[in-house]
Amino acid sequence: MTGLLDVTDIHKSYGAIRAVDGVSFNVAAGEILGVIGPNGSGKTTLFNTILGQVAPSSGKVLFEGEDITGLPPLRLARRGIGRTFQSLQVFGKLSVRDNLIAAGQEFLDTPARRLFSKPDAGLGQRADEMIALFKLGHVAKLAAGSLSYGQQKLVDIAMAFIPAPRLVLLDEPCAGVNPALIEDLLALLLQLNSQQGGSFIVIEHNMDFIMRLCGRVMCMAQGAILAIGPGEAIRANPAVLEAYLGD
Amino acid sequence: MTGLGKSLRWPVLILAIIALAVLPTSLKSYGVYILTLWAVYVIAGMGLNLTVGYAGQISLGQAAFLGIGAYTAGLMAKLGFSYLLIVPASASICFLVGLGLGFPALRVQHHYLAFATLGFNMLCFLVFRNEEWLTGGTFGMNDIARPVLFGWHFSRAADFYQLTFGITVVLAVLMALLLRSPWGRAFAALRDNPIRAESVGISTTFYTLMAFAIGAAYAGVAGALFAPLVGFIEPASFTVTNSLAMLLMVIVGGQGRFFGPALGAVIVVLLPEWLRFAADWYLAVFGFMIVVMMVWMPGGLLSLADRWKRP
Amino acid sequence: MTDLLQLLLSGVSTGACYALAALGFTLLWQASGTINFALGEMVMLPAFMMLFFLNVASLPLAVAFLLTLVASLLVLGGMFKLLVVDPLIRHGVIPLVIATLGLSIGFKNLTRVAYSAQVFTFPSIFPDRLIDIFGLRVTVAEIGTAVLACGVALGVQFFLNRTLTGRAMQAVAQNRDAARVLGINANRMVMYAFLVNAALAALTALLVTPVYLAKFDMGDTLGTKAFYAAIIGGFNNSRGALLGGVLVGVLENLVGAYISPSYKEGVALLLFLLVIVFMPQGLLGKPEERRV
Amino acid sequence: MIKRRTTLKLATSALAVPALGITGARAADTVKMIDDVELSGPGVTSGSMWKNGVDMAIKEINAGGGILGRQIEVSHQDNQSQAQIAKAVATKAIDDEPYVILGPIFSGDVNVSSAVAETAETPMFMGGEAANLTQQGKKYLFRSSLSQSAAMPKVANYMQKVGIKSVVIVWISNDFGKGGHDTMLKELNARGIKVLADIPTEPGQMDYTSVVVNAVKAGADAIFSYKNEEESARFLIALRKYGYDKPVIGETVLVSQRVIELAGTAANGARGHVGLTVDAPNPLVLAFGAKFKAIYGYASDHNGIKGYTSIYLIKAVTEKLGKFDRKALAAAIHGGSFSAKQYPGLLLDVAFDAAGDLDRESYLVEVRDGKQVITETLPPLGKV
Repeated sequence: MTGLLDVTDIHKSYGAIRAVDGVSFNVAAGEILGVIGPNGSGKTTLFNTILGQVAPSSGKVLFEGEDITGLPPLRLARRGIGRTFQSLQVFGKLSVRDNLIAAGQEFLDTPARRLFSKPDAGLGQRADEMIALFKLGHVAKLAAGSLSYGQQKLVDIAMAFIPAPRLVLLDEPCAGVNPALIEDLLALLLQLNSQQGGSFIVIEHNMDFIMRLCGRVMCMAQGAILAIGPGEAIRANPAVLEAYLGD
Repeated sequence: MTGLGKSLRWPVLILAIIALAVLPTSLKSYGVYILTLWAVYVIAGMGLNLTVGYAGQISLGQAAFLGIGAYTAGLMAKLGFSYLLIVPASASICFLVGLGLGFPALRVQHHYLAFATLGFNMLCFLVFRNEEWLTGGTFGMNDIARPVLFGWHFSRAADFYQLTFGITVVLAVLMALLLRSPWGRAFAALRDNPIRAESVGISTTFYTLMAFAIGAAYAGVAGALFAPLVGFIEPASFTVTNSLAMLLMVIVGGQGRFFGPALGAVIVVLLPEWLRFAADWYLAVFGFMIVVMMVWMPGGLLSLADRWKRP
Repeated sequence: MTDLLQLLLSGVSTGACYALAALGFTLLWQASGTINFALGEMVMLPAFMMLFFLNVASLPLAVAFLLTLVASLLVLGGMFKLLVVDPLIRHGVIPLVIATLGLSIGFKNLTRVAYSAQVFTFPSIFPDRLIDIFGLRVTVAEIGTAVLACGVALGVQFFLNRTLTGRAMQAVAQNRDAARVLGINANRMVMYAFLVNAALAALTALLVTPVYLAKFDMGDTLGTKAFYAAIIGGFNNSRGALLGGVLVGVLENLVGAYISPSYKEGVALLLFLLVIVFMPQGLLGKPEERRV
Repeated sequence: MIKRRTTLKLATSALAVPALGITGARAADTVKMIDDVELSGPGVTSGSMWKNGVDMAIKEINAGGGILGRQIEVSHQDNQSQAQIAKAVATKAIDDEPYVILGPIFSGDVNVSSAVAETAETPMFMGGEAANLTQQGKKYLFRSSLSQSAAMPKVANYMQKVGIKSVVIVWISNDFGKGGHDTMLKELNARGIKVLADIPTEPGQMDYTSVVVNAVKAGADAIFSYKNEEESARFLIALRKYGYDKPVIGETVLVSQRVIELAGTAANGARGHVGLTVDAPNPLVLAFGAKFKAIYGYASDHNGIKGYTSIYLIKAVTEKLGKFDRKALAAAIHGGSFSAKQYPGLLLDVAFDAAGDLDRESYLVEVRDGKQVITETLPPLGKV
């Protein structure tokens, strides 16, 4: 089956440790796939191999039918794959608005044309829309590094969506975020998914969040896929329960 | 920033530029000379500030570019080229060499990059000194004439100062435009978080090379002015010590702040002159003042403004 | 053949001096990430302290050395860490680099004003004797310096790897937070590194100055060469400093004798640049993890 | 906003301060001299000696009533051994309208400063030794010592006389060494003495083994060594270690008291030509040397004597003229000769040619048992 993203038999070992051990799955256009699993089950390593941070030991990753295995992050970004980070990753000294413009400007024009284009690279309006969407208006002119953890997290997520990527990988979007904000975040992501039509892969420990956001959920344990399917089925799966309880 | 402050910004800046442009008519030749030297260092410092302050790459090789620019200008002046060609040539050669120096920066980061650029500067010094056929070797190049542009001779100290200051202002405006452009934002992104930059499509390779090359080109222009200003160039003016002095300029002024190099150059060029009253002790005082200044305000002098704003 | 051996031998001895100065540099880097541009001045200063005790106070060399050692531990160890490094280290590498640069200018000119810009002789701890081994001529001082330098480098290595304090220091260098969890007083370990560095500086001064002569700017060349040595050998390895120093010393001699005296330094520089670009961890160092 | 205003305020006060310093009033009963000299950077060793010599002479002269009844007021300005700063210092000096400018010593610094002095028609008494400095037709530039172009022929003559047919030149890669090397090469070629190896060394070089190996391998009759003090000493030590037994010949520095002190027994046997030495067999010079050592705690080298005699030369000529007149001063020195008998502070008789080069007697010296021994006194070249 050919989807938006086809991952086939990915292996990644560090010495004797098999961090990812034969993972295959696919993501359809517009789908939101959740990834769960205990700590050390290989979720983040899987992300890193897909995102070009580390090269897989073997296996193949196809995006829109083209082989993107091991491509560096820059090339993946240019092909329309965005991401957020587990730890805080914003441009600390730039304002929130500039963070958002920076996240989108490289997808327009050639470098030479960008040099002579308007300071906001024509992205001002788009950035302002995102700022409104993420309710960041009151901090838009402040340096991103000076914001609270949760606010920076929102900036990070908004940045990933600025260029309207066709696939976004979100690494624990809820971690460290104020519970009051999580509801907002959920609504936001669903809205973005229906508006922009991109596909998401979301790593998250917050079960409730994952179940409400994702159509399908994949559970990993010890580098392999334990189960994949609709959320309710995964929640009821005895192997998944055991993996979590046994952890 | 208050509304009043904002509305005053442009008039104050323009008044200051006019004052700096006409002031030398009331100064004696020493004042004019020191002021011209200051302007030359401001140009080189602006370039270094782009590389270090805005793009976050450490460079300890700016004096080598100043030297390359100065030798290019000296040689071309001897061969009778017009100054209209000399400045772009110095800038372009430095731009290209800067691109070359940017390549190690792609492989190594931070302190290693500092060392690589330091090594580059030392190699340049050896070349300046040893390749006598080209550079005049230890004895350098003497009698470098002041420029003639459109039949106008810039040989008088005040005229040459105004030419230099004019070029400084033009380059400052260009720098401001660059920093306001999407490129400026990309440089800052590269400095703040190169990994995140890559993930949003900002090519660290491209912008790192550009940060080095443009920074070097500024030093090239500074060199092309340095040569006719002093009228003489020798390898001793382009050692690592001078590179360190230029870095000092940028850091003490305030890295990543637009007016940092202008203030930093005041410290490096003029502070030792003011300290001359301390006679023998003046350089020792200068050295320890730098230490105290850094410990007190690691963000540079201009970071004081932030402290006042947010007490 | 004799010439070649002669060149190698004296290169090793000179390199050992570079290595001694480089050792302190790598130590500070490992312990706290400090890049010290006042490296050469930290050897020059103890040399002039000793000269002061010897000539002005007319003390014997051993006493002069001990007093210098104490002064050195206080000023170059404790005060340097507390007054300069501690306030600056959290602001990143550059402000500290600039501050040590200021220190270098300050120390150098202080010495110049206090002690004049002239060159001074310095007593050697080794007898002034020449040994002739099958046509190979070496002085006792050369052999002594090389042996002592190797001994000190290996001693530092032993201290870091085999003693409890040493290992604690390394743990702090590798991961300060983890070390803290293990109950190691990180700050104290870093202080130890600064004290060892200061002691090394005094020892280096004692060994190098008789050969190199005491002058306020003696740190310029010494500092630069030690710097090459530290990078080439490996920033985070004490044996690396030794290898780097010896390589620089020997290379300079070989290039000077057989290739080009005017680019003698150029070749060490080239090696330095190649190492930085292609194996930045140095010849013996461990690669540093890039933080993501 | 504060940011910008602070910058501007600082920048404008930056201009005001040096400008004010320039227009200070001066008392009419003093005569102003400004010393543009290397007090930091690589030239400081020579520069501080020069400064001491200048200070010593001025103190003596002021104590004795000054020049034509006016006290000398000197201001020493460090040029950091960098041409761009030397030019700043010279420019500042000219704004101050001094009677004369003293220094600099390094040729690059002299080059830029003398151009400034020339335009302002202010006499400049420099310590530079490079041959080319006085060959640019400057009217206000004077030497305070024999130039390399006056000293090297004497050394080359000596080599020829003792039958040296081939030589190795070892020189230091700074402007001092390079100048000596270039001049010497010319003189050796003119006399048919072959140069078998030509070896530059680095300032601050630690290990001279490679130099010694190549110098010995060349198999020449002698080594000509032209380096600064500590480098000369290290080289002599390395030569002795290697067991080199042919003559080592130098000029001024190699056989100076300082090098003998630094090199210890390794200096024995070194020979050379000395233009100015505190050990010259001349009561005036010896008295100077003793006094210098008593004041500063170490022996003067030729730079100390250069600074000292420059001041006395200025005094001598000014008093002869009977007025303070820069142009007349410069004109009177050109082609003039001045005897130490008449003006004791000159230490030695001295004569100037039209270019501002001076000529005076000099010595051949050999180091024996750690002492400079003068083997021959050479008369002035007598071209003046």
